[in-house]
Amino acid sequence: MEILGLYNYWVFAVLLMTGFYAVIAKRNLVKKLIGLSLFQAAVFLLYITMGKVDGGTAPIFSGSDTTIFSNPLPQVLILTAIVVGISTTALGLGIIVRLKEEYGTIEEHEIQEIDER
Amino acid sequence: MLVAPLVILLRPRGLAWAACTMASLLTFAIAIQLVQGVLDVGPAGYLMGSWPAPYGIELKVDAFSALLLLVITGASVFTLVSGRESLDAQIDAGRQPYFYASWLLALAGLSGIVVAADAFNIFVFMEISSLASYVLIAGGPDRRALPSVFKYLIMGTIGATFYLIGVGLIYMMTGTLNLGDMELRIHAVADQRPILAAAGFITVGLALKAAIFPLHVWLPNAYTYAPHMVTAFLAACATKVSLYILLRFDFFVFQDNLAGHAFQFAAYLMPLAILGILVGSAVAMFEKNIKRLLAFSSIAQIGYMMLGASLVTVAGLTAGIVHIFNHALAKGALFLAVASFATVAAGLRLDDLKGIARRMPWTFGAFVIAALSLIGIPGTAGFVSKWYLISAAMELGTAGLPLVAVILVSSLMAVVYVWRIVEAACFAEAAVEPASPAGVPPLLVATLWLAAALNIYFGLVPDLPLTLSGDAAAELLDHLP
Amino acid sequence: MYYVVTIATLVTMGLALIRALLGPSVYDRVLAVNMFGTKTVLLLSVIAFLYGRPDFLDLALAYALINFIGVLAVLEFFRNRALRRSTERDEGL
Amino acid sequence: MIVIFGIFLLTLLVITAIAIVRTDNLFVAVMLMGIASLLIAGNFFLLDAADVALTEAAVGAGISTVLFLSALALTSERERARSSNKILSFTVVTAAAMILIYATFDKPRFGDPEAPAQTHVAPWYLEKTPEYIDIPNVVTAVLGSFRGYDTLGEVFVVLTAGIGVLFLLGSGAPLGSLPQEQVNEGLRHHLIPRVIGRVLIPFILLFGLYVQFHGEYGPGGGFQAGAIIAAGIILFALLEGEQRALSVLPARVLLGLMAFGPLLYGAVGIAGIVLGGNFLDYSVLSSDPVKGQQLGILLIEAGVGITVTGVLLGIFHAFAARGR
Amino acid sequence: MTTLLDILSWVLLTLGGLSVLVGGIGALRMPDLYTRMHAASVTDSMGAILILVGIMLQAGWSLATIKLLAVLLFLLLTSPTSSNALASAALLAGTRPSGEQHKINDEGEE
Repeated sequence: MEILGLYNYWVFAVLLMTGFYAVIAKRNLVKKLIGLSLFQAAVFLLYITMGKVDGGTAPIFSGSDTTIFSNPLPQVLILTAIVVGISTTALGLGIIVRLKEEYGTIEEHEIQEIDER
Repeated sequence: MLVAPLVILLRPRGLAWAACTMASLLTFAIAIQLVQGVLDVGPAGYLMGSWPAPYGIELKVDAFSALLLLVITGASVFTLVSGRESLDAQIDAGRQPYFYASWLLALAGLSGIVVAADAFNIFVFMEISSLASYVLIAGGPDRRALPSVFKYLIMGTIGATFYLIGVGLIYMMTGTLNLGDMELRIHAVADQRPILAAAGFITVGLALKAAIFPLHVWLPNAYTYAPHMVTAFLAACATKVSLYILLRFDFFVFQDNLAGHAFQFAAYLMPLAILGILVGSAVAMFEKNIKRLLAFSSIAQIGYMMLGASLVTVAGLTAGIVHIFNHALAKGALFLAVASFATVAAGLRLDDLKGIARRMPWTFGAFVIAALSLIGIPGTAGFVSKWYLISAAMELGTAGLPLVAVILVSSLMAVVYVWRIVEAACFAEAAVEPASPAGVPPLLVATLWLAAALNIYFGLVPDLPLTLSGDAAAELLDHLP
Repeated sequence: MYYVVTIATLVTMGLALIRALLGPSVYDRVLAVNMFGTKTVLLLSVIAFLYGRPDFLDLALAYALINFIGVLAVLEFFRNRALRRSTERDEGL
Repeated sequence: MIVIFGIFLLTLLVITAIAIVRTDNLFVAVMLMGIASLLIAGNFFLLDAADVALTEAAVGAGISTVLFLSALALTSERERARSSNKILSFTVVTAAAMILIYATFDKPRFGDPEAPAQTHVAPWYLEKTPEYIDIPNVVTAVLGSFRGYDTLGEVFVVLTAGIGVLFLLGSGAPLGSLPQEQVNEGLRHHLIPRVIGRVLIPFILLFGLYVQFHGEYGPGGGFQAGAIIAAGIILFALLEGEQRALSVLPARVLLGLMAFGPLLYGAVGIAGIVLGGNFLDYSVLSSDPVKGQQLGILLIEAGVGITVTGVLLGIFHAFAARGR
Repeated sequence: MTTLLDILSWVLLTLGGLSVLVGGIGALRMPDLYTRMHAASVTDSMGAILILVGIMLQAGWSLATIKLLAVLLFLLLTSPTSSNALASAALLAGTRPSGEQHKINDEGEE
């Protein structure tokens, strides 16, 4: 079980880095943004994972007492963070659309070439 | 009790310039009052929703945050008061309410960061301010603003997410988000691997946002293509606020808990700071566009602040923090001057500025004063911080001499790049007579001169920022063993 | 008994994912996504009971809804694309 | 057993993530992103985070797919360029992953009830919520009251994004040149979806309101409700065409909603001060502190819901309007 | 009575699980889009009915049952609708039902 207990964290690491790879290596702007979403989603996973308590259940009282509850605080933080994430994505997409209109492309290096001309 | 109105105030309505300026003025007034309060009675706290500290969210104002607050709100007031015409020219009327709303949100975010005493709250406000500043920069008239703002968005989000990871790891190990509480509880788990990783993530993430040398690539373009007033505002405070969080975390939370932290901090950051100073200045010497030139000079100036901090002594930190204040003054004034050049000149390349001094002597005078302050000529504000920086370096004995040399060399470089502007403006023949004969708005010239005068004033009477920074440095370091 | 259903659903999710990865056409992928969504709804309902928290069925409901909207959005996207292609072709003539 | 399910889901997630990065078709990437989002949401559910699972599904699988698709419709769906400096990026990423994995070994075991995160602040919330606020959903209590200031910040983030997108897309030359009437009819010629959709929309809106006001008792709350209601209206726009949706809810109203939400939230906060408490202190709103807290949470959740609906719809229309 | 209900619900659940699984295998193994769609959508509905009714029997009369009913209704309304819309979209775009003369790729081109 020790290894299984760390599995969530490893997935977090792999997911984080997959997203990060997309952000730094891809040249397509939409792809970068998708990578960024993935990158943020990995962090959400980290927070929620740390809030889990063995044998616990969601922190919503449901009549029957004496149950163990998982930690509500990380969940609150992640609710906020998800909202922040979608806001960033929306703004990024807005910029991409404008870029496409101005430059006719959404490839980073093509934009650079156009600028240098 | 004063902080709450500060936050409520920043509620956006479909505001135009006037409402925005009023709100800024009000926050500025509150900031001044807060500074008074801090000077008189020391740090003040405020409990949101009356919940006790580690459970609810606490706001806290001490000397460091008060100083930053002053800088932020001051910059906002200055740029807004003077910037009406410039902004009118650069942003079409239909979009102005959105623009000013974003401006207020950026202001709210930045001031929210400096007063927050809760790690996650800092993240939320960091996102407000950065999203708002993306919008502000994207308002630039040049289409090249868009790719640069996209780059900024990507980098900024990565930085913020790194910060979030770091906070998460710390939370995992300590169970708290309140900075004060965190400092106490982190001791028990110090030097465990997650905490080390957290320190790394937070430092890298914030360094990204603060544009510390190798992570600065987003900054020059973003500053160059933003509307002039936005550049003036953001240059005066945006990166400084990230620097503020960085210092706060590194000194407040990690400093006395991680073994060898002081040494590591100095070892990693000092070379970066020095490189930043040298490279920033060197690139600035060869830049052709005046805004880009000033942006690279900003990178060098951030290097100074880091250099001061990386000495990890009270004197060094004081110097670094004073430099935050003074640089804001100088850069703010410089970009205001640039904005007024822009109303007359055809472009902002050095070639376009030829002979500008003869056409607008007053504006150019103010520009020169601010530039002198940037270089660090005695009698200006820049001199004070450089002097403190040098004396802090001298404290180290012979080891400090190379640092002094770096500072002097880079000041010489600053002389060079400022001279290039002056030369172009005063002595070169006016290239082509530009088409727009419109005069500079008087309000702009007035505020510009006020800013320049402040540069001199704080150069001669540097008590206020010095006291605040001294307090701040002492606060940050009194946890040292 | 819930376990059997859960495992079956999970395996099916895996199969749908493989279909989504293989393609070959976009429609296959949309189909797979749709299937995936339905399976998630079932999975959630079952797990809600497995946990003994039937009040979480709200989630399943929300998922079903979101899934539907997602698929329709995709269709609208196709339609737009087809329209754009045809206009481009018309202009080309 | 549940742990095994979780691991299975996570493994699928990793496969999906890698596929997302590898595909060069952006449309496919967006589709896979939807799957990944569902997987993450499923995982959140397994990890006892019902509220978060609801949000992630509504946002990740619903709204963000719609937004990405609208943006793709305006740009191009093919990724033309190959990745740049692959090897360098790969090395950096692998190194960072190694550091992260290295850092995991001192972490508290997964689900450990003795971990610091579980023992320091969190139990206080669980203990005190019945006493001070007395609503079953602790997440809502923490969100609304104990950390209400964060939520205020969150509302402002959403607002900023809304303002930003409107600012960016509010002017400039539109892109495509599609025949007007064809664009406006939406999916109207698809008879079956249209009929079913019309039946469903009222239920969706009703369900959104239920989530909004049931948030104190079950999973849900302002943000989720806002996203669901917005999704319902987006569905209407998809079925009946942009124009019809805009005529039902004009852009002006949306802008009003966007501004009204934070105003309501702030007003509740100021009311706290006026009545003698601190900012966002709801216990003074009513003679009984517990009642006051409940009232305050209800009001601010309404504020959040209104803002989110307004902003998401505003963004959607801004993108959709560009298509013409 | 309870045992009877239990057995019945188990049978339903198992059958549901099976049909879901069959649907998954079908969606993976069938030769072209339309057969895949057939496999997926039909078993989807069937599996959903079986599983949800199975759970309903377990839940007894409560709010949960009503919610389950709502979920079921929802699935029954939306799932065929989206399949139908998808199929018509694919047909309009020019995918042929069988024979595989036209292979279309992700671009929708032949």
